[in-house]
Amino acid sequence: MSEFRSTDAPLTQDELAQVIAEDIQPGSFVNLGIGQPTTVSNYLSPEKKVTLHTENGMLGFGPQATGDQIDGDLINAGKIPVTELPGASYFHHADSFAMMRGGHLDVCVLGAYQVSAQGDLANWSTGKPGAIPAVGGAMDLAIGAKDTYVMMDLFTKKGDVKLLPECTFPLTGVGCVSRIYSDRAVLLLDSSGIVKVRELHGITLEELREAHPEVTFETVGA
Amino acid sequence: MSEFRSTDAPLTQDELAQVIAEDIQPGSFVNLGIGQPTTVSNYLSPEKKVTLHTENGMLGFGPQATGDQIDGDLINAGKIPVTELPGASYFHHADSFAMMRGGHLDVCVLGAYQVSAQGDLANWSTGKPGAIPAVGGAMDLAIGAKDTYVMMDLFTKKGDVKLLPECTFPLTGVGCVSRIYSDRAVLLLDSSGIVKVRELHGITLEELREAHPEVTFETVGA
Amino acid sequence: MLEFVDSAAQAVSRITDGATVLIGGFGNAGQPMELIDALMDSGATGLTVVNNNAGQADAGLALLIKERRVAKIICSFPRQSDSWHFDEAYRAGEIELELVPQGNLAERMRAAGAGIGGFFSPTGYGTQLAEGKEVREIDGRHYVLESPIRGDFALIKAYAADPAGNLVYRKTARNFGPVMATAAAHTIVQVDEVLEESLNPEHVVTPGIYVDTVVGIPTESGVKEREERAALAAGQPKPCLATKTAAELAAEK
Amino acid sequence: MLEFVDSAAQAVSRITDGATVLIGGFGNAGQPMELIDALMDSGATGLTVVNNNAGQADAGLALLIKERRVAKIICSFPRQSDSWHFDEAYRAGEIELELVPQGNLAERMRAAGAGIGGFFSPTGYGTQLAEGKEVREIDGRHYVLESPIRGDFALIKAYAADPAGNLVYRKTARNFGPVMATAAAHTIVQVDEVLEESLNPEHVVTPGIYVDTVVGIPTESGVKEREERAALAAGQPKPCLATKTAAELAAEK
Repeated sequence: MSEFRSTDAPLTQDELAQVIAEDIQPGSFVNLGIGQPTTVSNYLSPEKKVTLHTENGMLGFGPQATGDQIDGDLINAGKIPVTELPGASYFHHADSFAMMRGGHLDVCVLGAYQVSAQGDLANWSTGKPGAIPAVGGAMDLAIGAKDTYVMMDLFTKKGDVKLLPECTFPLTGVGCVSRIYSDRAVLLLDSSGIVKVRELHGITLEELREAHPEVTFETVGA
Repeated sequence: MSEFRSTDAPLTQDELAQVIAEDIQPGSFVNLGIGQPTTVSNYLSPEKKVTLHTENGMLGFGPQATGDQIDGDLINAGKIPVTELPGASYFHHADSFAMMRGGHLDVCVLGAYQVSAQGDLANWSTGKPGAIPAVGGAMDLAIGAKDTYVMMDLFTKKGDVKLLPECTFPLTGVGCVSRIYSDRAVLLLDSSGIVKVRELHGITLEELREAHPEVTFETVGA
Repeated sequence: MLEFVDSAAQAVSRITDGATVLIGGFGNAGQPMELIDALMDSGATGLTVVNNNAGQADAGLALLIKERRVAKIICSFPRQSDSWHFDEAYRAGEIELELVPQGNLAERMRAAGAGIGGFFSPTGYGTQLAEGKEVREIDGRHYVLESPIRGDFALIKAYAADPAGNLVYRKTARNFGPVMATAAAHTIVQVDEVLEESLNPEHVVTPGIYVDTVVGIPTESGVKEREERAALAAGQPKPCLATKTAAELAAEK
Repeated sequence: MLEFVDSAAQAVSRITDGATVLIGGFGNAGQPMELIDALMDSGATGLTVVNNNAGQADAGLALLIKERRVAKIICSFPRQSDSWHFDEAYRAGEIELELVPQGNLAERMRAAGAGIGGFFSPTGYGTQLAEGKEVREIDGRHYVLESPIRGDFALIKAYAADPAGNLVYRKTARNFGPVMATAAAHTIVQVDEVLEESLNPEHVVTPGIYVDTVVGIPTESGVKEREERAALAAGQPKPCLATKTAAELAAEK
């Protein structure tokens, strides 16, 4: 675990993806959630030999397919045509989710609506009355990997906090998130509920505490 | 279900195997237990397209291998080298027993120490004190197939009955046997405990009843 | 007993009103579109459908829902940008929805096929989707008791079937097919290729014991497969093979 | 992280006293004999071993038991005509035995690998082997609650491994290998062929994610495989292919 560090400006989405990619260990098996987490793959150097898993039944897929590469039978969990890398393998849905549920993936990177200080995750439903529910593989992904990282903005567009003492949206998983990678802070979570601050970008520790008065923060190494 | 019939002489082992083979429907998937049940395959005509399952992970094996056919990686549950037939498939142990437990096999033919009138089976242990227990796949086989047939002599070599109101040996499975094919009688069992007599060979109904005073028999169609 | 039929209509002809039908596919990959269309034409109604989604746009399962032929759907992700027929039926209270996390959906069908009466899954513990279900702590982890999902029929798409009914699939179109084949009393398969020769027994994904009805229907999968084989025969790499990782492509930009 | 090592001794060097070791094989097929011999030489003791049997004759697992290096064995069929070392240790009360029906043994390891906390199995209900276990009636059928079996290590034999650690097996030597690979924290595999090229992704049986250590060790399996490939290349049938069914052979006699 590295030392606490801080910079003056928030991370861009690309910088954030790069920070996550650097934290992924060589030889890891990783599932990148649909949307922003997918961009992490842009920074996983081939030398690291990281293998990507997609829950619809494949290990070792490559970048999005283009032109003649496009094959309707080869898609990722976001239903986007992808490519095959050497060393890939195909398997069925029960085997694929057994792989996740059994703790064989090293890291899963997911988006979030809210995360609690104890690592509860809310990312599948805002609980809006009348909304049609849809969960997909979110709950399986949340609890499956050895480490679940959340990639998100620290605040909503309206400026509301997304890190809370308790989630107010319906939960996806309990105590499953071990790290939050956000534009303004990289935070380490555990069951103690005390949030370890590893990085701050364009926000001070005081400002972080002020924005989250009900959450206890400590810097890494403190 | 055919009419009740009787003959004067007990069936030989080969005749018994033939009776069972004739009762197996075309296109069936069948597991033949180690030992005597294996001989049923000698009477399954190729036109019937019966596929044999072995619990160590194969559908569609052929006769015992001889000469150059012998391959140490191709054995049946009795650890005997066998051959491959066109249309065969290999799968792992969990998939193989899922296939059995899930009720996908049509018929399983097993030997027995004892069978109860309700179809309880005892075929893995005589319960002798100090004996080393060993069960293998017996309990999985007993309860897995759509129909479990027992192939045995009606009496022990000492002349004791093997069909009982309750088994005295440790059970392999509860209420799992639907038919007993024996040298002297073909019997149909169900949860009622009333044993339907389909065939008698070298024994009369009166003699059968006399030998099994605690079991209720009715002839088929009666 | 295994049968090979000539048309999708024949293949689905046994499906009666009120049946539970497992339908394969994830996105378009592995969707047995021609079988679903035939089910539509068959008139069967009051169905319970198990699928990952609840139909998209104006095709396949979406049309079955539009025509109110589906009384209940068990799925993980019904709401999509183009799931308007489901959305309308759901809002009108004219379709019952059982929402199941995707992995539990697959495992519950696997349990049905494998003769498992129920299993403790960690997925969904502490969430709305576990409400009312039995929970248990085992070795310090929390689990929810999940029950098998059985089908009267499965409609799946594989790539090829051999004379014994053994199946192979193509890439991620494999998805729910092998599991659904084990979980249904009668499995109906559409394949691009009906083979005269046996498959290599080492390569069989779904053994013929799980297959009841096979119909050959050419689709885009066959076109892609032939392109791939032609490339390989010419000593070229598979068309779908990436030559660079995402990082290498990003670095070039 | 995946490693390829040069000897069986290196492959098993991480195994420490008291470890739970899942050992593949059914009969001699799929038995990782060279890895077991190396485990013997390593001196590791106080082991819990999971295997279908409890060793045969004077080789492999039987020798580990003879030397009292196995504190506990979990298996389905310990008693065989040549299981004298187990028999002696068991009668002397020097080895603990957990007897498990073969299908439950496989499924309990599958559960461990699949993150299932427990499952209701119909196998063994109403028998001695279910005594003391939770039972439940579900939809009119009786089940016994079974728990996962995890390994610290798995020792298995596959046929070939590619650079990503993907495995294929050979015929019925597949047996417990794929399940044990998923159930162990560290999976050690001996293969006849260490490939330089990737396996066809459609044919992979055990994906590399389940594989930690690979060692290439030529065995009789490789001899048989090369004979088979030579026959096929010459346009002949596989040597193991039956030309007649048992009934046809019996009729000839």
